[in-house]
Amino acid sequence: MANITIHINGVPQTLDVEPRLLLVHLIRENLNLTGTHVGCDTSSCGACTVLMDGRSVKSCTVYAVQANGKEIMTIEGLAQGGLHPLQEGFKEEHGLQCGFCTPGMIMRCVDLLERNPNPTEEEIRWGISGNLCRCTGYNNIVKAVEYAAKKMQGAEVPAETVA
Amino acid sequence: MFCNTSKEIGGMGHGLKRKEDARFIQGKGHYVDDVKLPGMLYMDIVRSPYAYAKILNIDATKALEIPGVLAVITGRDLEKYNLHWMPTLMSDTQMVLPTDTVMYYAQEVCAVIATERYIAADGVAAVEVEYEPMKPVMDPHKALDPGMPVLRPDKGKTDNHIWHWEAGDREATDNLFANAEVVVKEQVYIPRIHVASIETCGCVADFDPIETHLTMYMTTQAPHAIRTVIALVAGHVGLSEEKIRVIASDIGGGFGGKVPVYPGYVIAIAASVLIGKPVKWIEDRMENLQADSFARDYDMTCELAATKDGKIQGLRIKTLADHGYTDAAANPSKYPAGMFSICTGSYDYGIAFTEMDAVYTNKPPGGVAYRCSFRVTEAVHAIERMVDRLALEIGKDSAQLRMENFIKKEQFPYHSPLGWEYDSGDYGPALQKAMDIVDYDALRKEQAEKRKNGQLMGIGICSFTEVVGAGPSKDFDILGIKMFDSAEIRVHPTGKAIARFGTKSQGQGHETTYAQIIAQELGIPAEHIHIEEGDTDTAPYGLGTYASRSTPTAGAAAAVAARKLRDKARKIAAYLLEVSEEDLEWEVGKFYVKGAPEKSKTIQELVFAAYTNHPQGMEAGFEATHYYDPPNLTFPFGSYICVVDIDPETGSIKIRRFVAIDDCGNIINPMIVEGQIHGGLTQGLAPAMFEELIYDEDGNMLNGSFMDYLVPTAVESPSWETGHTITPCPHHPIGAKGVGESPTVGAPPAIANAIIDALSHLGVTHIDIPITPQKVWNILVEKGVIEAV
Amino acid sequence: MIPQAFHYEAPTNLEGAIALLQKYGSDAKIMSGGHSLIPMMKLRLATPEHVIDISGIQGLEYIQEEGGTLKIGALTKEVALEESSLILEKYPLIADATKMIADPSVRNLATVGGNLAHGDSANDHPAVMLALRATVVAAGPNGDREIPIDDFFLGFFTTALEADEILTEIRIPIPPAQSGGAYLKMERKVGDYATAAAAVQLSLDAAGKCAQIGIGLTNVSAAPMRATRSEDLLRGQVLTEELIQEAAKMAAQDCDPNPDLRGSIAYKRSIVKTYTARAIHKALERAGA
Amino acid sequence: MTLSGTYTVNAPAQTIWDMMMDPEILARITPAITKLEKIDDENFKAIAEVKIGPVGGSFSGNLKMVDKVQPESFKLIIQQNSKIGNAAAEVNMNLKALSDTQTEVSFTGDVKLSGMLATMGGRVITPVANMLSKQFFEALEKEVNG
Repeated sequence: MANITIHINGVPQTLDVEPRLLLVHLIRENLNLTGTHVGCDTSSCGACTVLMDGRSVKSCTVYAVQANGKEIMTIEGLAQGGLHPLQEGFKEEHGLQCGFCTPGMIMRCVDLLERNPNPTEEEIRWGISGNLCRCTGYNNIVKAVEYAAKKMQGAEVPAETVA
Repeated sequence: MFCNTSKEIGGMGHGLKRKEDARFIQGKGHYVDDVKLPGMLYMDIVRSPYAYAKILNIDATKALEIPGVLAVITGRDLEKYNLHWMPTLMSDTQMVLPTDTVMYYAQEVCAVIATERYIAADGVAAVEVEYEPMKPVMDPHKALDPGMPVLRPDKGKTDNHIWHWEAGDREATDNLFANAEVVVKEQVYIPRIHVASIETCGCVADFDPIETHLTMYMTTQAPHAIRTVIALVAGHVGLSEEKIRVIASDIGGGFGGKVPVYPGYVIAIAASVLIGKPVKWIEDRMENLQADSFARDYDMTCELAATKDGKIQGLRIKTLADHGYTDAAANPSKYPAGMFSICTGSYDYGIAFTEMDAVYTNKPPGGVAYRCSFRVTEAVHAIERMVDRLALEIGKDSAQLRMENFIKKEQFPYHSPLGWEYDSGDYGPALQKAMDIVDYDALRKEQAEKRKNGQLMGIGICSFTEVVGAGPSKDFDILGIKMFDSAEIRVHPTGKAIARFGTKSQGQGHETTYAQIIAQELGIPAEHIHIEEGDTDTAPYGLGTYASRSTPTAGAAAAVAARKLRDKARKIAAYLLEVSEEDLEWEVGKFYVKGAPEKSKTIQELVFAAYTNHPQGMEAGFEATHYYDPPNLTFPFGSYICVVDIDPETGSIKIRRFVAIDDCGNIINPMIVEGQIHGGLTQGLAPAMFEELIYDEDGNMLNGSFMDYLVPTAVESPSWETGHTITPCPHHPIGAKGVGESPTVGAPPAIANAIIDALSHLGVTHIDIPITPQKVWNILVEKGVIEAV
Repeated sequence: MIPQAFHYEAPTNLEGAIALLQKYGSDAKIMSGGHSLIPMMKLRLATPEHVIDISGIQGLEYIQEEGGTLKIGALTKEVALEESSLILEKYPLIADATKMIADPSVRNLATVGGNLAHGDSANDHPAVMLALRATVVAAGPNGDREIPIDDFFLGFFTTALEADEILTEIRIPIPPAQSGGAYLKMERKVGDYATAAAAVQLSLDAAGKCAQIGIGLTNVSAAPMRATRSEDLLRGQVLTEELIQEAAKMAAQDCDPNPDLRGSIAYKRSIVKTYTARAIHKALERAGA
Repeated sequence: MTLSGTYTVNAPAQTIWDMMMDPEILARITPAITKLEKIDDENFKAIAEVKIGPVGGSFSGNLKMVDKVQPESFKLIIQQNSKIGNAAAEVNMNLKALSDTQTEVSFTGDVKLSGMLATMGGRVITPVANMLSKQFFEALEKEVNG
């Protein structure tokens, strides 16, 4: 057993864990934050993406002990007094269907926009290339990220209504 | 687009934002692996490293020595309760756990039950199984050869033939082909693929030994059917249907893969019954790809007969279907080949014949749809490839050939030579619209120019006709259960409603679209209509969500149930307004007196009255249920155009543009319809260029993880361009047809046709999907375009 | 997929890590980002008794030019290379390759040292470092030693690192003026190992001749390989189209790919030929030719 | 998967034959094999350890030596099982005397893998096999030169 301290969504947690415990299982099972999902086990799909010290990582391929002393943010910690612009963008632009890849996809995009606040469509597509979505065909995920990028730069984004 | 309600009501035609999204974007979706019950145990499965082997011995000693491992369950254990075999949806039989022989790579061999997930995995690693490998039957073409092992002697079989099926007029077709001016022929193989929803399969079986009651939390597209199957499998050990509750909460994608009953579910139930505690089983991705139901795997010999100037006259297709070691397809009972006979397509000709033989091999069972209505993808691929092949043969433009042969608008309802009655269609405008958007003529000119200097570009068209919405009860059943679907609406006194359905959304947005249908019919704002699915204790019986059937069946049930309520509201309005029912007019949300619109009652007032002031003799309350039995299937259609550029040195394929024009009848929510099309297109791209389950001759699956089973990312997916035409369904209460699978059906032939078109001047007439750069490169070498080093 | 249990240690300095390696020998595995090791452990293809996590060792994350050398600390994350303006401006070959490694989230944790020390010819940095004529620094019980990159990759998954050594730094000669590099990778989809890839780094002299050239190839040999015959053909020459094609063909002949799900031998050789030629062209363009 | 290899060893065929018939020496020169335990003239119990970089596996199973034509050829039938999959191989070993002091040792074989080895091993199997062949001949030469 290893004793680790992790700041999870801003709250420090000290736990004894087996060294082989994967970060995703620590998050889902020890901490009951089930918004982070497991989709592939081979770091191919990105459903398990969380932020570690602000950077997106695939928590199925990180041991919990590697997160010792680090800040972890999961989808549950993203909304701060209202939805994050990315959460809003995914809803407004229909960037999700079954919702299973969505938390990982959103967390990946938080990192993407942090580093590149105004990405082109191509940059968004490459930026989310480690996250698989089986439902949306990605078109609307691209739009959702564009929506959030605009919003985060202070622009008013008119909600598109189709009628 | 039809839209006559206000934005506040949000009926048909509004691009309402989805009600379900709030929880998904905040990580509050509730998927099966999120279920955590007190005392819950974990199950993990030992799987076979061989495709065909005798099990000589299972030694669980070392596994049972691991602290926390509670039990190892084998086929012999289940045999004691007669739970080692179960029926498939196609009335075949499938092992739950083997007692003596494993029939495919990664088949379940035994299950380890432990207190923790990690300990269960250690237990699996510690179980020692001794096998005697046998030479497996892997090639379906050789499955019927003399001397091949007979895989299912338990079924009284003397060879590996499962069934023969045919449709159409063999003699007339043979005569036509014997005398036709032009006959084109291709061998078209649609490989084995996997739905690979991002959420794998799994369950929590929670058996309460005191109440002898089972609660089954699971990720299933058909909760009621599953409950019935469990009762059929385990009724004899006390699990009768009233003691089973299936709860399907949020589902992380289904696409057909979550229709079947997998052995893991039954083992988990058995484990929970034996131990008396809840048991969780969640597959990992490798198990999911290696052992869950496959899709496709049809090898089709396709022929088209025509006149020299391009009038299509007849179609003949002979298919070999590889079903693995058991036929566990999820087809309606009377349709072993699903709706494959839609293969005559969008074209007007009177003669066709198709026949199919299904065989057993040592591969995983299945034959699920992969986002397609029961084998329509295979059918559309066959006809759409052959139309292009004919165009090439006679030197006619493939768009023009299609235009000339389309069934005309005035011919609907159209009786197809293989027995379908197409409800409505207008094919020309859809293709024309797609051609206008891509500027088809300019592309053809560009192509001609580029060919002069060795550049490779291609334009591919697919004008498909789908058949969805199974289905009418006289023809459609699964295990004898008719394929109706249901809706139950309860409007509360304050005018807010809950509605429950026998279907189960896996991302299609039912919580929004069903609310919109009811809003449309009753005038209650969609935001005040709560939709619930997936709990068999509360929802009315239905066959579930697959084959684009939710809107055609349950969507119709919602409209009809709402109309029953509107009839009741009319009676109440007549009573309150003291006029006869005939004197009342309905306008979305209220009844008013003809000629005196100021005398009116809103739906909210009428609902309130149903609980507080209803006419004497009328039943109180405001509830209705409807089980909808569709009079016919629905026939969505569309035309897709794909433009590709190919690197003549490497064979790399770039999709430059892809335009999809869909017609799914009246549209409930245009935003959701467009989203369904985007997703379906990427799932059409996937088998066209990337996905295939690959086995070696010994039966090992060679690409059983996402590292090698190539699900497209945002980079491989082009930016899809969509559009629509609207030809309402004449028999559906709201004129809708179902849309989720059209793009999966239409995209592969459009892409394949584009790539083949790019190479057609070299003499290429067909390439099987997935069309990879390596395949294209092989052709370029073979045709002398490039030289191998 | 759950790894087998193991003991975990996270030394905070190099000496501590080396001491642990000495103590556990071949029962131990070094882990930095973990993106090569953890997937294998989850599949239980790798079952080390001890995992020594060196990611907490300070001072091994840097990208800096010093003297005539670009020094990259072994624990430098791929993302740091991707975002380094120095790399973007002066080392396009590294920039090209880095953004083709796995995917952005993996690059946030994966390290350049790990990518090399794994000794996998399918990884992207080995070919890059071969082309750049790099040297790696290994720290062991007796201090540091420099290993020329040509001597580093010994075979499949096998490097010149001793069981008690840790790769600490990569040293790359700063390219002279009129240098350029490029990495071209064929992959089945984003994030995949290369079907084949070519790394080219070259410098031109005042007369416009190719003064120096390095060509590395990815995933077409058991150990990462240099196309030395092709380099020799081009060095000292004006790079005509004919010569480039000949050199590319040589690279294709000299590599030794395996047939697998990524393609046949002939196909992989052909990709090597095409991409080597194209990478030379791109490198030339970047060298200002 | 097929394997093959040819190598010329500076020793008479009979010497090499005798070495290969000695389970202890055979275990020493056959890469990965750590132990060969004779059951009878044809059958052996075999234990193998394969370790390549981070990847490793412990195997156990049988080795059968048949069709012996002294000192020219024999056939090995190997079945090895492990937690990550099983391997079955049939290898034909040929000793061709080039002179009194030189022998060409060659083998051809067919290996069948199953389980995880087959699924995940595609990329690594051929290089591993080549490496093992190389090690075999190196070890053989070392043994000969003693």
